[in-house]
Amino acid sequence: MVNPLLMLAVALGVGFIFAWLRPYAKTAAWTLLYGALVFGLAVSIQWLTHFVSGGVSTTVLPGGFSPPVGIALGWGMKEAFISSIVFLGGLLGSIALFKTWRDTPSAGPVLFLLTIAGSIGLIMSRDLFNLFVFLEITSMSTAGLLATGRHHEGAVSGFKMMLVTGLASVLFLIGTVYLYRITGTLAIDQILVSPALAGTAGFTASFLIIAAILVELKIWPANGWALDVLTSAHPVIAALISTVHSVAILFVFYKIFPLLPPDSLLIFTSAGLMTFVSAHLAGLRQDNFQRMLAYSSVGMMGLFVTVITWTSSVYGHNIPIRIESIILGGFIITHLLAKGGLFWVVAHFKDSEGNFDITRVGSTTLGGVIITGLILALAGLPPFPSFWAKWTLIREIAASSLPIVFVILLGALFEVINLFRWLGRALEGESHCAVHAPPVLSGIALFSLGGFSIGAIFLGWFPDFNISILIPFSGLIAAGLVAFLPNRIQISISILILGLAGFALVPGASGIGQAYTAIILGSGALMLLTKMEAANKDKWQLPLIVGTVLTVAVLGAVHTALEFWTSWEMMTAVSALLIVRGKNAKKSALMYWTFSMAGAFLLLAGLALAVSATGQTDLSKVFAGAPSLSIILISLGFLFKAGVLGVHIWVPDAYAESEDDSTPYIAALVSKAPIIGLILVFYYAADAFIGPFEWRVLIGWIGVLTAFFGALFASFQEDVKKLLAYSSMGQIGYIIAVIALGSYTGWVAALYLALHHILYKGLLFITIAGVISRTQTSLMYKMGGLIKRMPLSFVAVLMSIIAISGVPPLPGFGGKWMMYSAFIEAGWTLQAGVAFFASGVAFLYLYRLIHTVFLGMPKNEHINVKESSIWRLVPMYIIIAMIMGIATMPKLLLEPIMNLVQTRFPATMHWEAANLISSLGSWNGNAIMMVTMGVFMLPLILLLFRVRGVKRVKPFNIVYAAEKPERPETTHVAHNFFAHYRRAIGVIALPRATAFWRGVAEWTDTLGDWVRQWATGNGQTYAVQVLLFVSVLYFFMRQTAL
Amino acid sequence: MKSTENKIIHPLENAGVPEDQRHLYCDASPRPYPALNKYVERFLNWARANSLWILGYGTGCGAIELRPLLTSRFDISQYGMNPRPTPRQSSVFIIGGYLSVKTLKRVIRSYEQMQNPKFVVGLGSCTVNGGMYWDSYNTVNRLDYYLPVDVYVAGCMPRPEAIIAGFEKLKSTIMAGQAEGANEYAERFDWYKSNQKKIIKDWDMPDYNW
Amino acid sequence: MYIATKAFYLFVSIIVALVWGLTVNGIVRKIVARVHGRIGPPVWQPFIDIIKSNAKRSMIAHGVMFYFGPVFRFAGGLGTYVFIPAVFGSVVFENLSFSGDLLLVMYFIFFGQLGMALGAGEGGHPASAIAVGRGLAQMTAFELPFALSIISLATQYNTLSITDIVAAQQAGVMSWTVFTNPLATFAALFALLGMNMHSPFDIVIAPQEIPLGPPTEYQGSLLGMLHTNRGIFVSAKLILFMNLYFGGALNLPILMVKTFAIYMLSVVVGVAFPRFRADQSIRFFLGVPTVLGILALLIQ
Amino acid sequence: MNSLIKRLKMQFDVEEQTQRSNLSFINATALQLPALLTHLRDYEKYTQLIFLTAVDRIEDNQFQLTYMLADESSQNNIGVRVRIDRENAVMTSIAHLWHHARTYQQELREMFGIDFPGSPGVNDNFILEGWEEIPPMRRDFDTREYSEKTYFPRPGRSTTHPRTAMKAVDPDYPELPLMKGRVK
Repeated sequence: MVNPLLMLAVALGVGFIFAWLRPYAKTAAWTLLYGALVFGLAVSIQWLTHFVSGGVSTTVLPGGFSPPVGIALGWGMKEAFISSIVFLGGLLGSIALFKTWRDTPSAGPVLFLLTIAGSIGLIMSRDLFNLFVFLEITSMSTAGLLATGRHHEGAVSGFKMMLVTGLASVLFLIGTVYLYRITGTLAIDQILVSPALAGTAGFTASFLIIAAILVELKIWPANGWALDVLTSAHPVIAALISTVHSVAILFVFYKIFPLLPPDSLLIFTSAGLMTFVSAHLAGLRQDNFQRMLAYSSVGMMGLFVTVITWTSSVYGHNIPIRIESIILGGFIITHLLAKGGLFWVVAHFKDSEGNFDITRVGSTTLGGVIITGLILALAGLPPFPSFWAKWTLIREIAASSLPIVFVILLGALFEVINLFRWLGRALEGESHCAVHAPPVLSGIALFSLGGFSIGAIFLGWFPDFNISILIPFSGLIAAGLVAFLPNRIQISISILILGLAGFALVPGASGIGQAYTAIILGSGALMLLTKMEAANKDKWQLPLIVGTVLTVAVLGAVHTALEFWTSWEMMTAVSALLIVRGKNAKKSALMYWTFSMAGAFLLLAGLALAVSATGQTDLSKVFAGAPSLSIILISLGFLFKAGVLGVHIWVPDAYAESEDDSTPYIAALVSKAPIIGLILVFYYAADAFIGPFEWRVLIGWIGVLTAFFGALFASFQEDVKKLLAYSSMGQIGYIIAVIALGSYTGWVAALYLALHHILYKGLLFITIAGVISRTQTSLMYKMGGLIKRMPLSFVAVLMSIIAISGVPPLPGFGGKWMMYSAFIEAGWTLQAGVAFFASGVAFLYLYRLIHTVFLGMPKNEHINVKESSIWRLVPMYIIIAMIMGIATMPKLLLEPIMNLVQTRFPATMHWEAANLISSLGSWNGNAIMMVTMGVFMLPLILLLFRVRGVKRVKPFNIVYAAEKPERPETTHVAHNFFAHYRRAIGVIALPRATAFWRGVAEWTDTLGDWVRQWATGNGQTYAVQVLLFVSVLYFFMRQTAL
Repeated sequence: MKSTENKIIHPLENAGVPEDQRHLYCDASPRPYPALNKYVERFLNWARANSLWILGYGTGCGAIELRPLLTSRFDISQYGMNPRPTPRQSSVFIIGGYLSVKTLKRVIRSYEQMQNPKFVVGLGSCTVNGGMYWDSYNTVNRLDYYLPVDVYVAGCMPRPEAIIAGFEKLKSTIMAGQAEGANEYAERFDWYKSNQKKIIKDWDMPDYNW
Repeated sequence: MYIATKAFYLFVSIIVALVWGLTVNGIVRKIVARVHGRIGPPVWQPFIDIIKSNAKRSMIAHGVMFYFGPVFRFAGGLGTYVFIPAVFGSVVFENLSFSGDLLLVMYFIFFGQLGMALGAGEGGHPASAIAVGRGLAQMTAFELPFALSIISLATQYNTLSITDIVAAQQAGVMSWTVFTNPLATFAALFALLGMNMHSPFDIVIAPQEIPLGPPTEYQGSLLGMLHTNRGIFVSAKLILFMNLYFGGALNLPILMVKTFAIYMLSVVVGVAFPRFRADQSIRFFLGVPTVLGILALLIQ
Repeated sequence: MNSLIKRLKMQFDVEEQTQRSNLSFINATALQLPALLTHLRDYEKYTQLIFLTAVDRIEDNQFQLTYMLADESSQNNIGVRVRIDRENAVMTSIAHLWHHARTYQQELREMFGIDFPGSPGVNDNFILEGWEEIPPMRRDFDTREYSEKTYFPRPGRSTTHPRTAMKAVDPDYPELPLMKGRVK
């Protein structure tokens, strides 16, 4: 084993030699420099493996004397880990800086090495004064690094840094001196056990030391200086400060915070939380990417402080190593590689004037992938380490303190919104930006992040996680890898991937989940056929579609809470990416992301609460024993995702602005995710029906009101995709309401309705996408009379609107029949009335849809429009055949559903031959189909006798008050079709939810702006803030300590 | 009548319609429809005569005399007659008084949109010979040059009683199977059309308004 | 054999309903005329009108959907009728009511309306589209009190089967729904006013503002079919209301008396009030009738 | 009324001819007209244009235009008469003063052939559609001849002139020359 001290010595030594050697032997100097870093990394990793495999921590005594006479350096697993991080970050950073260093000779490399060496010292040292020395070293060297940037802001911010860290050093030194006076030693380990520490003097001295470290850790509000430093520094230097240096100081904090009594830990936790939330709140207002990253770094520090102090307050000094390594390790690795990677991205793409335009990142596909990955990693999405850290952290905190969970999730929500906003901007670049080389270094960082994570899974750190849940992820990558192939081969491979995934997932699932997975995969494959039509313009689309289908499907195959949460997050991320690929979809994708994430975090809180309350991992057991609060949170999460009334405002834009070919997957498949979620909750949760209040009834009301308002809003849309989006909202509302019924009939109806919704909404979106691609518009009043041009599409839309409206004989009626029966059986009569009203209002938009698009007057510009391509027609007519089949033989479909539901509720409906008997009435789908055919054929035959006398005329051959129509546009009644309805009851359809959420957004924005203004940019102000912060902190600490 | 059924129906030119709108109009010319079997036709004629639906197109001052017909004083509905607001469903076209060139254009359009069999009743002297406006620069003198008229009711204006008498006359004509104006219009289509086009200079409609 | 007998019974039943429906229409036209102080058309005028329409030699069609519109409409009327048991306990007039229940009938009414709306839409006349828009909007409004009333009935009788509901009212006049559940009955009768589209709720046909609305472009046999449907559909609606609220009928004469009496409600209101505007009509149904319906549910 | 005429005479070169206490006519020249009407509208409260009409003074080879204005507060009307050349019948548009004047000008354009350059839609069809003859309200247009030529007159028509008919009833009926050259 190499003596760890050597790393320090080599780094320092090489630093001096380098400066001397560089003028004479360039290659040798550089080799030495990188050699030192590689050496450090190798040594650290060697020690790390040693410790992981059971090695014992050692203490290194460089002077040969034990404390209090000599200095003691600690060397254990944590130290080895952090120093690996430091060297890795240093190595990657120095590679990123190589070109700059080579072109402009400066003290940069030396200072860089010095910073790293200082950081290593900070990590290892367990002596207060020694720590002070290293603090000074790193502080000087970073200030020097800032100055080497040779631009004004860098130097200024370096000065500010000196100002504040100088202040901190003074505090630290005073504290050290006093502690030495009281305890007679400088070694931390000895001070900690010293009885003198308990007195007021000991407390004050410890406080000063810790306050100094907190200032160095950039705790709000004493962090304005750090923001300026991280903003104005060269991005790689900023990365160094933000990751390597900060992590080292964090470790110092980790070492010395036990100096203070445990009951004061809550103050640190709160300070950390405030830093976390305020940083991300202020980050919302940033339009400079590097400054946003600076805020994000600061926020991360706050989170670290929170985590460290909180775990310590719960577990005392015996924090389980697994928890510590997953949470802290996960976050630190993410912080290093993802945040560092993003800083390097900035460095990579900065032009000669120092301007950074994030759209350049997305100019190549690889660049886009890298920034997407980094941002998702930073946002804590699977499969990246921070995801596991987040899950573990929230689960642990939820066990004791729910408010902290909410504060953390609030901050995290701000963060993910902010990150996604930037991602949207980055991905815009593909279309209108000169091509720039992708940032390879950040790519490596991303790759190693993923590697860490997968490695952790394989190491068995998550026993409640089955690797098959990551199938969507591999499917996405596989589909992405074949993106260069010709379109049809690519689609065939994608369908194959779906098939393979089905092969892997379906047998492992059970019950409703199994059916769900199979159906989602099947319909996804069917819809993929439509993509055969034309070559793909967007390379991302197909992989993302495959990913979306798979992530939605895998929800049915999960067994544990963690698996469920993982698939949920994957689905949210992938579908958001799918939406953001739309032409003008940036804003709507952000809205989708915001609401999805808010829902996801509610879900996370609920799941974490349930898991910690039950101590179980299995989803069924977790739900079964879940406290009602967690059930409420979980179902709220699902309701957010379902876009129920109140949080529906993302629905229309997300559907309308995503690419026409992507919408079917989002509308038909992704919308089913919350449904399966709700079903699972109510399936397993024994107590979900008896809460502190009738939560179930509330969800039922939300469901029917969503159905009603969805239909009402849909009636007033001009854009066909928005109309369909609101229609989906309405349909989901029915399903939610009947799920909430929690009865046999209700659940059979819910599954039946959900299945149908997949069928006809998929059919509608495929057909309408075909129409839009032919007519080049999605505004309905610009279409018209297309029945002559696209008769097959017309039939498809006709079928689906009959199915949606519930008019017999198509199977929609069965759903409606069971729904009303279920409502009436359960005594939810008013809800049934509202549902009926909603289904009446649905006629309005359905008629409008088919009339304004297909009937009425054809426009001159559409005179040569062709029928949709065969690749669309085939899936369309397969779906129609399925709809007709179900209409004739509903029993084939209903019997399996009823068997499934029978496992949860006692049956209240039964079959008598083809007749379905409920407690209220009966429904014979087969007979209805026959009778309808009969009564339809009778008049048809009568009329066919007269067909010879009929003259087929053209559109303008109409009675038009004896005039001839002026133009098709003025004759086609389409725009504002339900003006009278709006006048009659439109007042209840005013966009109140939109106004409310806009208000929330504005308030948040204003608050963020207010927080942002703390960082004035004035060094003196920062110094005052530090003093005030320390004083206030002291005041609070005294209150708790004494 | 049999021979006309097989007549080749040549597509109309529709020269008056702007080129980019021609595809919006049907360009077939009308054809006469033969009567059915004598006894069937007798029954159908009875029904036609007893269910006369009126297209009231108030072309002139005569239209004012139609109101008392519809209301309680004379109540035309007792004869099975009814006003219809659309030419598609009407069988009697009442030309209520003088016709200017401008209104004639609309009258022709409406007449052609009615379905065979259809009947025209000319009301007032103006439809007969132009009446007191006969020498005006825009009053049509003889309606029967433009549309096949079944019954004229003379007078300026004719009283409702006279109009009812005219309808009785029309009924008996229909029952006798002699009210074949629609077929006559189709057979002598070119003659009617040339008369119409002679006075309607800016013919901006299709040649036959289906 | 069974199917042949059933088909024959069905045929008889349909013819009876059709003839009765058209006759009622004729009688009503006569009555309205007398209220106006006119003599009015003969009672059999609807029949002549249908013959006349079918006697048109030429017809035009705007397209296949236009041609199918009346077919849908008539099929909707026929279907609605055949799913309702017309005479309680009668083999001939039981129709095909075993295929489904009240909800089926309620939704089958939409079948014809939707088809007709589509046909009218292809006709391309602006007034047709406007009228369909009005009609659908009004339908959403009057279906609400009707639905509330039906739900109230379903909870009252604990069944959705029309036959069972009729059976439950056979104990005497006081067991009729109109006496046992008057709120629901009145809500439904308001809805019936809307369904029958007499004034003041005739915003769809509205001859003076939008010439006839959906059937503007229809003529000849197509129109004849629409008129025929009017006969069967009126019968179906009235029989449904009779079954649900007025104790059903044990034989045809009772059926005729009851349906005629129910229809008179629309007629009386119709001759007394002028037409609403579209939005007024919608708001009317969402007012008092809906409140009645909700009360009927709450008081249950 | 008189004071108004006096004031007008001070500013414009006009002749006046008062018909009733609340109705006057003034003759103006075509050049003065826009200024005069603007003055009447903006300073004399004659804010309403009641009509604009023309008379064919074929004898003088002139058209006489009459612009009738009203002062709603005092219930006074004033008519401004302008004569323009019949051969080159062009007149300044007043559509910018009263929007509805465009309709009158469109009518005069169609019926008399008087052009109003710049008046919106002045050349659009007003009543006649596709008229190809000289404007029908010009007195040199012979409507009877046109009617007989165009409208297939029904033979056997007999006309009794009111004067002849009245003469038969009342011998004292005056023998005034009515419509010279028009009655046969």
